[in-house]
Amino acid sequence: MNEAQIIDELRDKFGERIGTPERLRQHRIVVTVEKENLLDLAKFVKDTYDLNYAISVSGIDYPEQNKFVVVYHLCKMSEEGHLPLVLTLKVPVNRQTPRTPSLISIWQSVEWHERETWELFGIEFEGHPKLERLLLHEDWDEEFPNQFPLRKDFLLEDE
Amino acid sequence: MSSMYFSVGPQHPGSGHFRMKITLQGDIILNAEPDPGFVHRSVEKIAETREYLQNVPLIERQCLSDVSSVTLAYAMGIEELLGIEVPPRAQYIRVIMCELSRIMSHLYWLAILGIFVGHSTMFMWGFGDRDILITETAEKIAGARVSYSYIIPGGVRYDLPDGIKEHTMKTLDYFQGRLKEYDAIFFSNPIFKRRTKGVGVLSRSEAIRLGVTGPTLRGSGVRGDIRKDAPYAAYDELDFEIPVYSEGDSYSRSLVRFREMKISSSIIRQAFENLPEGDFKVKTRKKVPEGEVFSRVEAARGELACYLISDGTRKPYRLKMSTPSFRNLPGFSLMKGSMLADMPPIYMSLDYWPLETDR
Amino acid sequence: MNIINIILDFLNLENFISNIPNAEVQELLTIVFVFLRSDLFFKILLFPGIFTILITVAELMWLELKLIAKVQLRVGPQYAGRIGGILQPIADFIKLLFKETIVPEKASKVLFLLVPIMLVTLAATTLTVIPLSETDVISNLDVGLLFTFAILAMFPILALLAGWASNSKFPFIGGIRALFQQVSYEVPLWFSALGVVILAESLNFNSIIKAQSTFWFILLLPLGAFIFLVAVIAETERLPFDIPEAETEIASGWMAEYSGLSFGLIMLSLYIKLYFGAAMFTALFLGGWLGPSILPPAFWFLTKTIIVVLIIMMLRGVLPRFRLADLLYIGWRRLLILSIVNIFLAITVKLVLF
Amino acid sequence: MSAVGNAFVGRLRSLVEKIVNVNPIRYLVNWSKLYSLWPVHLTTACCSVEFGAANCPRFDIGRMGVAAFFGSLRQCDLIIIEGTVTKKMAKRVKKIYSQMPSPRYVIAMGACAISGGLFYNSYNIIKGVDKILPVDVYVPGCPPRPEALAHAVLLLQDKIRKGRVNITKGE
Repeated sequence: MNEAQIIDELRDKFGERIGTPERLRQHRIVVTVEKENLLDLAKFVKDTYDLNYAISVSGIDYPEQNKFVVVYHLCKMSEEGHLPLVLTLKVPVNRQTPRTPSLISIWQSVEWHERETWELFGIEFEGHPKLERLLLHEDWDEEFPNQFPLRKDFLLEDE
Repeated sequence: MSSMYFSVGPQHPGSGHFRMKITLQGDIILNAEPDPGFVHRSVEKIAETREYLQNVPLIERQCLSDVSSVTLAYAMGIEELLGIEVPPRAQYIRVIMCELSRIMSHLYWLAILGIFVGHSTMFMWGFGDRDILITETAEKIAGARVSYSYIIPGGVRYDLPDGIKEHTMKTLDYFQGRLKEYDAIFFSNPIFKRRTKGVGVLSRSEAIRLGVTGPTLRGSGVRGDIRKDAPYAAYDELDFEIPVYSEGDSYSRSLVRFREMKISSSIIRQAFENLPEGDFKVKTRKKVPEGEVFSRVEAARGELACYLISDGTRKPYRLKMSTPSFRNLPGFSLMKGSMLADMPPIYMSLDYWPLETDR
Repeated sequence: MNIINIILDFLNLENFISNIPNAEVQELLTIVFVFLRSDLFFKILLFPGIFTILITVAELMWLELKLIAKVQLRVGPQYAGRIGGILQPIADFIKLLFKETIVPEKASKVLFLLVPIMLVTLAATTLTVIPLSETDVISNLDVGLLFTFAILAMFPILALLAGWASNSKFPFIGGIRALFQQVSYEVPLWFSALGVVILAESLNFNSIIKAQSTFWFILLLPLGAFIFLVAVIAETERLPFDIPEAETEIASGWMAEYSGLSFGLIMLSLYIKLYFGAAMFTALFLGGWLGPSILPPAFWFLTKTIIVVLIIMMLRGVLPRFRLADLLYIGWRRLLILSIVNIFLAITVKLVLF
Repeated sequence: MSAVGNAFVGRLRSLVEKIVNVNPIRYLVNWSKLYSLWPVHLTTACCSVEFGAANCPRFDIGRMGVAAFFGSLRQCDLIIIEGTVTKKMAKRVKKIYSQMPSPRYVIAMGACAISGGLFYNSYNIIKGVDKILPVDVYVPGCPPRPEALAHAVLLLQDKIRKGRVNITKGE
């Protein structure tokens, strides 16, 4: 199964519900999807292409466009190893009420990544069983109330 | 029976800069919850405030026992965005450095595993050989013992020095002999086998489900290795095998790393034999064009992915390192139901490196 | 004529005493001096008493550091005391002597401080019945072996007390582990020593040693000697059986809360116990002070003991630590059965040879 | 009991201090202290790699009486801050220091432990461990070579020999 096939199939199946799947370069496909359709798309790619292995979850902050983007990188892992293909799901999230469904019901391995993204970006993952402090220290809320370090408006000392 | 709660670490001989919250009932661990974050130094945030080249020493600090692979993932990302082709000589030198740092990291792991199961000689031998053999070779090539910032976008910083091939070959010959001795005193030791065999079993499907990576995955019978599956640098031109053990216990995970040291030294030999002539570096620009890139390498502890977003300036817009130790965090659930004495072997068989998790 | 007498003669304190006007005090001091000049005091203080024990133990610690360093391709202590760091253990001990002793707030304070003292006392008491030569023994008990086992049975209780008095989690686990380990290994220890008792027909160490003048018992009862050695290693909590102190699991175990002088005393008691275990092995299986008469018997005894100690120490360099479950399995399912077999072997040997 | 006990301990301590201040005994005590430095097993960041190397056969700081492994911090004298101290770790470092029996010494190893080093503008670190602990010897480098650590131990020993160490009483 090659990239063009996947792109066509995704476009056929979801049409307007997702942004146009885009082939960045070899083995890299990016799909933008609104959070309402995220779970459907995630189930579909997992069942159809057997992308059973979530590599990373990360957040990006775009203050000018007033949004966060949650990025999932997925690939397929079989007994004989990885598939070189990496599918990227991008989920734009409103910056004022950053909430998105958690994909933990589909990929168990996103648990810690989502927890980290919640902590460093303040993006709420609905349905995540344990959104607790992970990397930051216990007194963070007293030191920097309502601030999240990886957001662009959190400035370091020499900026 | 009531249960007992205690935390192992950050000051505990059986932990690094890291804490495990253990709930114990009798001698059985009911629950083991990792608590990372003791070395969260905000590498990803600082990286947004520094230029691309300045970030090389910064990001290599997140895994000081395995610096080459970390910087390689980052450099590959920038090269892909710039659209430049790295000269083949640089690719081979990168392979040499990556495998050296893989051996370095595995020896570090072996030493700590030794002391964790109470074998202080393995600790000393592991560290001593790491020092005399591997860090010295790395120092001869790159100029520093552990933090050499040698792999930079566009190639490597210097060419190989004269006579390094002979030195490395001699070192590797000696190292082969030492590996046999490790096998004799440690891996064949019946007590060590008794302590690790059947301890912390991670089945194949569970390993994929939890998303663990690297030797932890290969110890469970999955042949997942980026060097073979999505070759980078010069790995597609070299001949090597991937050790896989299907038992999924602490012993097979340990054996994977032990075999990998041997295979790494053969890769270094091949790389030196096939080393092409030519440039070791190409010129790069300071401004990186807009775009995003997701580069993956196989670090010593597993797949290391670098997600880089550039907005066309001199500084990265966002840099995310998806590190193998972070992805092995779910592996701590293996401790549930095992005995307190099994905690150190399971912990070490995951080869957990807190700095890499916290970044 | 011993060295204490020489010193006392030199000081000439008796003359001084005779000038004291009060007759009662004079009488009392005279009795004290008679005791000081007696053979028993010499034995307790110098040889084979406290002084010898301390020096032996200190040098055993040093030997261990150097030996393990050699195994690990290192140098080991080098600078303390010029000659190969020979004063390293003494430096350690003096430092511990002048270090702050922390008593945890929630600990049972009296018990906490009493345990190290009791440990050292008990460990030193065992040595009173071990003969360095036929005469160099503080107390030549007829039930010497029984006495030593009675004392040995106290150690796990003290370890548990130490763990309990600390009122802390790791020490408590360590205390429980020590109890498990030492109680389970006392049984094979006893049973393997029974073989010797059957052959020697005595519980007195001197008679046991004399019974070995033709054959050392290690030749007649190799199985028993092996079981005894393993049990001794387990009793002294040395690797591979240092489970009660396992650093990477429970951070020094039952002695985790001890600091300063009390920790120094615990260390001292552990090394005395190790020396005592080796001395017992020497007395029971290696012919004690027997040896060619070119050199004094005490020399042979100490040499054999130190060799046994070194063998036990050597294991620290080559073996990892057992699990508690494996340890108990080996103790009850293997060593116990073997030690019963050993008793039958001893009876057979007795019937055939004597 | 506790009042009497404390008074007794206090008197004992003052007596010990009197004895220790006699010259030859002070020399002996300082000598024993400087050759018996047991470090706490505390790794705060990446300099632990080089600390491990300093223990290994090639450099072997065990020659100077720095024992390699010690289980419990109650028995330790020396705390080597190996690299960055984050805010989460700083709390624990302070706690660990307060739990150690005096006299206790601190070596700050690496640029991060001295001033924050490479991570000087991070939001989550303490810029220099001397903000929370009294440091005796600083070892520059990122990470310092094992030789540098061995030299730091020698410097510390020199300080102890001359009695120039800032001894803090236990809380």
